[in-house]
Amino acid sequence: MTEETDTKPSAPPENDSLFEAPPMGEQERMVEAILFASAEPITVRELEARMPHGSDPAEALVYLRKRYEGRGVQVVKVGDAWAVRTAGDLGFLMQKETVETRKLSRAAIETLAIVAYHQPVTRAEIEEIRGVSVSRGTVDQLIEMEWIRFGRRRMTPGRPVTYVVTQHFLDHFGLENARDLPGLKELRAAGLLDNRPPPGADALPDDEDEDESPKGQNELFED
Amino acid sequence: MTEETDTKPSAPPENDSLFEAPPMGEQERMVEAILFASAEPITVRELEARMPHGSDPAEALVYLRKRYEGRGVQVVKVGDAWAVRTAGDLGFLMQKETVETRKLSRAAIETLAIVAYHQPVTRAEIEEIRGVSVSRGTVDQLIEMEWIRFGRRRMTPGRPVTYVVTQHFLDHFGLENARDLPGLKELRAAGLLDNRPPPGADALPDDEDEDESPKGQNELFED
Amino acid sequence: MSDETSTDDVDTSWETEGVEARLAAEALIVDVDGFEGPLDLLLTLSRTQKVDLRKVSVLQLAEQYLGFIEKAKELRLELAADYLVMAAWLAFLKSRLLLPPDPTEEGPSGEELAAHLAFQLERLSAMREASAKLMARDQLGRDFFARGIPEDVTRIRKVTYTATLLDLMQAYARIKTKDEFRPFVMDRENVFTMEQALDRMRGLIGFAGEWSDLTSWLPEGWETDPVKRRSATAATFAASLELAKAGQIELRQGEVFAPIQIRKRADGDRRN
Repeated sequence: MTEETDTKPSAPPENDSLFEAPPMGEQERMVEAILFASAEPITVRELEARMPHGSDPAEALVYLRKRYEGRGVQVVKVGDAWAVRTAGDLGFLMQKETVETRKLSRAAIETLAIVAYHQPVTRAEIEEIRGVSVSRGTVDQLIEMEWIRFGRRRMTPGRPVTYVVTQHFLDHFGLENARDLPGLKELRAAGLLDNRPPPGADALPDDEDEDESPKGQNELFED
Repeated sequence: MTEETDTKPSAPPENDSLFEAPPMGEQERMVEAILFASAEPITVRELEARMPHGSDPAEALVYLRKRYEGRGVQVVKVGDAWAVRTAGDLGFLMQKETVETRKLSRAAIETLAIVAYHQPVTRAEIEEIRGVSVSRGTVDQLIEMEWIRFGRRRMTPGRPVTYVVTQHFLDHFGLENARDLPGLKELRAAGLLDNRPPPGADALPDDEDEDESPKGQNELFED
Repeated sequence: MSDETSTDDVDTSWETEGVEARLAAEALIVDVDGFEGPLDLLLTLSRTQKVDLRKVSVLQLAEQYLGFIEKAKELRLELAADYLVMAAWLAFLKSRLLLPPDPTEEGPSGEELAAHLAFQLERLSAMREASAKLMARDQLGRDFFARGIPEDVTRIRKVTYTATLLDLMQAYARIKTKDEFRPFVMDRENVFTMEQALDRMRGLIGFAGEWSDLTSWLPEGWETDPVKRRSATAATFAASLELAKAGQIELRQGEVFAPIQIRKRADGDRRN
């Protein structure tokens, strides 16, 4: 017990107090400081070991917990240990939201275009039209954006699912109906089909989905 | 004020509450949560940015600081930022598992003190005060510990860089600002912080120094 | 001012200080590296005067310093240039302080120089005390602590993707253009690759013991169509070069533009 004098050199002169636990208010302060500074939740036993002899951290915790009721931080039990945590309703303060706008990838926009022009359309058909396989992520992304959704299953062998565009898609692109999309003739008239890509343009490695497309062409130049 | 409706589309029906900041008690909780959550001091500006529009964290801080008076943890001012720290008298409870401050050389400690008391101060001035050249490593170590940083260049020939202490320094030594350095007033009154050039030296650059000096001090509290 | 104090007197004064001071004095003499420069040494020496630094006798101090340097030289200690420069300067200062001022001489008086030195010593001493006070303060992570489990702000990055109707139409146009473009891709039907030629020749080479014309190795159905024939010939020729390089066949050509002939290598062991 004498070691207490070491840790508390400024102890009051009365001998008795040397062996008495600090007042409960003081113990509460101690628990508060330890819980705050500890890198991990702390058990009552650990509190006991660190506080002056005779302390009752369990009781101090009751008071401390009460003191933090309704405050911005809470004294919470984690397993059989204790920790200080942000009050649940203030969690939003711990987040900072940044919104970033990005252009859709070429694979996604092409897939979307095919769904829009050919709906309802199966994945196999999309692949056939694009000439490359469609990655799961591309379709998922469009579904997540609520631009395409599942349509009816096709009544062909395997009953494949089809994709159609959503009302959200129509709203976004200012269309009343997917049929309003300009046809090929109009696209050509608008100059959108005039530019025939030069031979080999497909081989541009800018699209991850594309690498299968120019297989035949690549083979020409292999070895 | 009408533009507020744009940013808060999901507001409650009463128009008034749209434009009102949360009650002060609530703001106090928010400041409490944010300060508790961070190991680093947080500026009022940063609090403002994270709290709902119209909040007054500076006022909330006054209440919060009072609330924690005498508690096991304290709301302390660090430069122009705020932090929660355990009360100094409870240090004995804490496990010293935290990395002990690296043993600093006498040269480093003296250099640190000179920067703190004389800031903004040039390397030449530090050398003049210590009467010995300052090794690159000493300054590097202090910069690496984030206790000193570069201040403004001195507007004297050669435009030497100056050093000032950081917020991190204030935080480490529990100082509200550099004016609270122990014995600063006495040293100033005794003229020991004056930049007194050796007799016979050109008096001109000294005048410019005096112009600069208060500016440098302000700089500390600006950012 | 005890102007007459000589270096010897300094020594005797040390002796009268008692064992502790004598030990310190010996340390002074032996351990020059223990000082952080001449100013530090001067500050230490000034303590033997046991007076307020403001009242320190600079002349006495100069003599103490010069005495120290002399001692160090006798002991053949290496002294850094700084210490010698200071010694020279103090010798100059001493002469200024002792001699009556020469009105024709420019520059600051001995008193001014001495006052500045005293100021420097006082300032250094003050900084030493300040740094001690600073380090004696409660320190973060030693006496007081930050939150042990900081809950840092999580940055939620929300990415919205966007596209315009024009993007959509251009994408569709691109795909459709690719459709029109397909005949070019179909060209691969008229292409016989070297890989194909190699496969074909590897299968047949075992039977080619005799010299045979390269043209006889063209795949069936590729000989007539000139486009196909050209491609197949090029591929077969390239493949035969590969096989020759691999040591599996031999090649020969009688003269320029004569038919190229190939046969399996005689030793045949290299077949795979």
